[in-house]
Amino acid sequence: MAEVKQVTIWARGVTQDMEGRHLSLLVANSADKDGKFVQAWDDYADLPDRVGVPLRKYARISEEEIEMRYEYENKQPNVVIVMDDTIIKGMDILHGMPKGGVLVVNSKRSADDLLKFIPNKELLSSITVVDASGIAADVAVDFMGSEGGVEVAAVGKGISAPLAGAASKATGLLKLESVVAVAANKEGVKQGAEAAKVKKL
Amino acid sequence: MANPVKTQNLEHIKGIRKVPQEEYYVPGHRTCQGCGPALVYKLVSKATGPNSIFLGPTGCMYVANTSYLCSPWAYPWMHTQITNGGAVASGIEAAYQVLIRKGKYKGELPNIVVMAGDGGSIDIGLQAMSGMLYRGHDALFIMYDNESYANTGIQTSPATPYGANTTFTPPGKKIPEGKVLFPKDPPQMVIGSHPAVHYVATASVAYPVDLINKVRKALNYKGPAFLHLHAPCPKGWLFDAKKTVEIAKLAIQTGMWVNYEWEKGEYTYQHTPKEYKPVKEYMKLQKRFDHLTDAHIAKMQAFIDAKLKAPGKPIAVPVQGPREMA
Amino acid sequence: MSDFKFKIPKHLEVPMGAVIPAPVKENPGMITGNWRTERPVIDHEACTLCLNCFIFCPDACWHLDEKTEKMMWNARYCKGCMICVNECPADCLTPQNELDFPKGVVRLDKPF
Amino acid sequence: MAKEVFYSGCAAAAYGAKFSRVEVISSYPIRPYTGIMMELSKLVANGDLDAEFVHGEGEHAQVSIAYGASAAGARAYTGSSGVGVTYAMECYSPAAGGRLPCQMAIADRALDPPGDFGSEHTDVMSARDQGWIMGWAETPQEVFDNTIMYYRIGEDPRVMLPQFCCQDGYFVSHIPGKVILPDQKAVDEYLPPYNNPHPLDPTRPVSHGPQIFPDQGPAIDLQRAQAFLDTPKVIAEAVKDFNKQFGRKYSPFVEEYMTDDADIAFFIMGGHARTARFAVNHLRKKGVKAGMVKLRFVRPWPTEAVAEALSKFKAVGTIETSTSYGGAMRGGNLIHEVRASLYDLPKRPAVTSFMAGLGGEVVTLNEFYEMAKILTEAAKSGKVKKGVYWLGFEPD
Repeated sequence: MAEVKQVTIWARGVTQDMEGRHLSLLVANSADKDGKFVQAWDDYADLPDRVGVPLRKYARISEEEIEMRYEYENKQPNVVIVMDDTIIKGMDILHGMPKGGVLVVNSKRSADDLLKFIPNKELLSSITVVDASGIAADVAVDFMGSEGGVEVAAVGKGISAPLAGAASKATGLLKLESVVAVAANKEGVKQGAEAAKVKKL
Repeated sequence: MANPVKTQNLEHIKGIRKVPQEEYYVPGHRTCQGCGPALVYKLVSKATGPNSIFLGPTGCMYVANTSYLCSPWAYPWMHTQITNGGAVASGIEAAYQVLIRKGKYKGELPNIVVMAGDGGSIDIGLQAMSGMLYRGHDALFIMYDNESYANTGIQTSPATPYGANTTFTPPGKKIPEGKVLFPKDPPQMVIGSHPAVHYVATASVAYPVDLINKVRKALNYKGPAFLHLHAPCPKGWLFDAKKTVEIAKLAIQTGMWVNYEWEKGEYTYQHTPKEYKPVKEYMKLQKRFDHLTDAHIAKMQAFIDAKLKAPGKPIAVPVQGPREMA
Repeated sequence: MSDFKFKIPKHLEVPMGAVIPAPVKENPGMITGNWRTERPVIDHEACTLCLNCFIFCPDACWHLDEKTEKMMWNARYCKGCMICVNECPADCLTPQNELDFPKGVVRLDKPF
Repeated sequence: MAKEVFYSGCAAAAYGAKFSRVEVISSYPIRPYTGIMMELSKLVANGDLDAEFVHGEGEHAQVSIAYGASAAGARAYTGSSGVGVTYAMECYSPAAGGRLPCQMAIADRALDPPGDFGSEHTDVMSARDQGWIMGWAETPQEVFDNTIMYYRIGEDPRVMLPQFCCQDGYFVSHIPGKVILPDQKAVDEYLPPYNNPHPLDPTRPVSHGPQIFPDQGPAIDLQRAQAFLDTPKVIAEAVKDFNKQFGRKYSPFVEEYMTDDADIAFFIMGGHARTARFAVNHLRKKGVKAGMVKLRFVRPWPTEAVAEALSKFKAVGTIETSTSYGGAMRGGNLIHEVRASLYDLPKRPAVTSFMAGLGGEVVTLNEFYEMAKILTEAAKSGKVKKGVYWLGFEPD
């Protein structure tokens, strides 16, 4: 079985639910464009989401068909993307991460500032910080794509776009042009990639 | 010789300082930031005190409060199906009547409270609610109204206002206003045909002392009572979590919600503004109404104007049903 | 048939009939302090003890301490909805970003 | 003092409940079980039974009231028939999962459409997988006795499960038979008061039924499965004690009639077992070595007892009285479980099934003779031609 890259996204309930789902879709859709096998989905146990609750969204990328498709959770995330920086304080966001993982955080703060809140940072090979909220505002909340529904809003309009750009730069898993191709806010993706500061650890 | 069934007498309070500091709906539940129904639960629990049994039909206040295998209720609580809150409460009340009569339970009759959402009250739970109220059980049926099936991701219920965007009434080209129907009037349904009920009231999280006193008054009646409690829902109505109480107040100031009591046939009204603000002021703070045109809002205003002529009483409202409009 | 024997791992055990004990003061099974992006910071000098924060908090995270005559805030469970800030007539509550405080949240593995 | 009366199955059930000192009763009318509640309402109205009689607004409410009362610590009783039984379907699982041992009397009835008030087991057989104890009675006496026995079994701390106490509509429910009413004191000795270990009681608060983690689902299912594994032992004790206390001769799970040297056997439950006995008598006179095995519990299904009882025959015919449309044998339900019970045995009888007694149709002696003919053939050849015979509808 080929290695499956696990991407876990942390977001806030309701206010970031759709953008979180969009980010997982951008990761999966762009990798799909690159000819990878992919999947993107909501954490079923985190739903129904409540305003403010920490939520997980997932994506998987593989060179071969994904055999573990029906497992609820990414138990060993290689990449963790945090859409709201305060989540790093309350959650063990790196839980299960194999050594050498990548962390991407949406924050105005510095990487060093954020690392203070991450006691198991030795698992990381890098931390990338981008002020995604400064690049693209959150878009309106819309529930129509939740609970297995088809997304009505265009995918990647809000903060998911710059974060996907930053993730492309931080991980090398996704080609930037592929992310740009699948995102609604193409400028946002590019700006995110540009603005992202990658710090090797 | 049968033992008499002793009931509790709960004190009327004068102000916020007299509200018990003790919490019986304790911190630690997975309800939204700024959750109106959670605030209702807290206030009702303060009103009842610990000598109570609460029934929780399926809904937000079941799922969010017990996820997973934990509980925020310091008094006995039981899950019921969304369908049968009133019926399970009836069984519990009947059990206490006979257990006390037979001397098997020594205490006073506990306050038996059903905390049902709008779906568990006036939609799928209507039959059980009506049955409990009709049969005269000494129990309180509370409908905490957050105006949708919120737990499953905001679907329309008979309490959802006209024009609301829910995931089952999305606005579209053919149906621009989203929800087409106007809501049921829950207290009127109860008042209209339940001879055993002597007390029905509405209350809002905007006026907590009033809410607490109404819960206590309802429980002091030996027999069934019904409360309709307004509980703004930041997720379903799409407003900033900090505005829950503000929105609740605005509902009263615009006439979208009216606080009143119906006691043995007499109506009294509380918190009536000198002059009602236009409903638009209330609606514009909630993204669920974002898609509405001025014509839609005028229709809502006409509905509210008609209702405000005699809140809680049957009145012809100038609203056409979907078949009439077609 | 009689050799039907099972072993339920400890972490999957559910009490008979799914009946669990009621909590006393708090529900430690659902700590919600990690929901906050901001916390309300109180200026005790400006506080008039009107009790609005106490009565309007859906999560029962404000209490009057009788001894000190001060409002006490529950950091473990406050979700940061900011109703208290919105409803404070004395303007003695200010929201402040959670990361400005190095301590004060229980770290959890799971969001629920 | 014990006394002998002539009671219908309905009255027998009501008096069984009275002698069990039920505390909360929930009613709703539907034929043919209605008579049970009519009797109980009289007893309550006259003060002969100190119970709360709650008129539910439907069967769904009836079961909800019953399990609510059970959660509060009272012995609860309800009942229904036909579409009433299926209307309450949602409530069966919460009652069983909450381990609330209320009892529901069933006088069974065919389901709609169209309106058919005749007896058929399909109504409550549809609920057999909801976690309730379930079994049929053959006579009003057995109805009365089962009512008391079921409370004893269901309320046992090793069990704590609700019970469907079933009888055939009309045949058993409406035709009076001899019933010995025991001394109340003897019943009180046999059936201790109901004790819910975790009632809804403000002096010792608990929460009933919070949500669980998804992966705890199988664990809680398993817990219920385990309860059903422990139940047969409790049933055996309860039946033995009952026989001793009241001088009856019940077998706990399967009752055998003329089976010692039988080649063929009818496998049956409920009222038609009575006719089956006469059929066996007549067949014996004609030289046919026939016997009968009557099933007393469908849940828990007595796998070993069924296997032991049936393995000695050459051919067995299950009399179905319920439907399983599109099921493995294209007919009823019993044959599935019978065949499964026999599968692991080195020597198995040939087993077929007979669709008989559906929709209130009488199972006549002639039909039993017809079945015997088919079974005799199977006994000779060692195998059955078909898995199901729709009696009266078979081509010549």
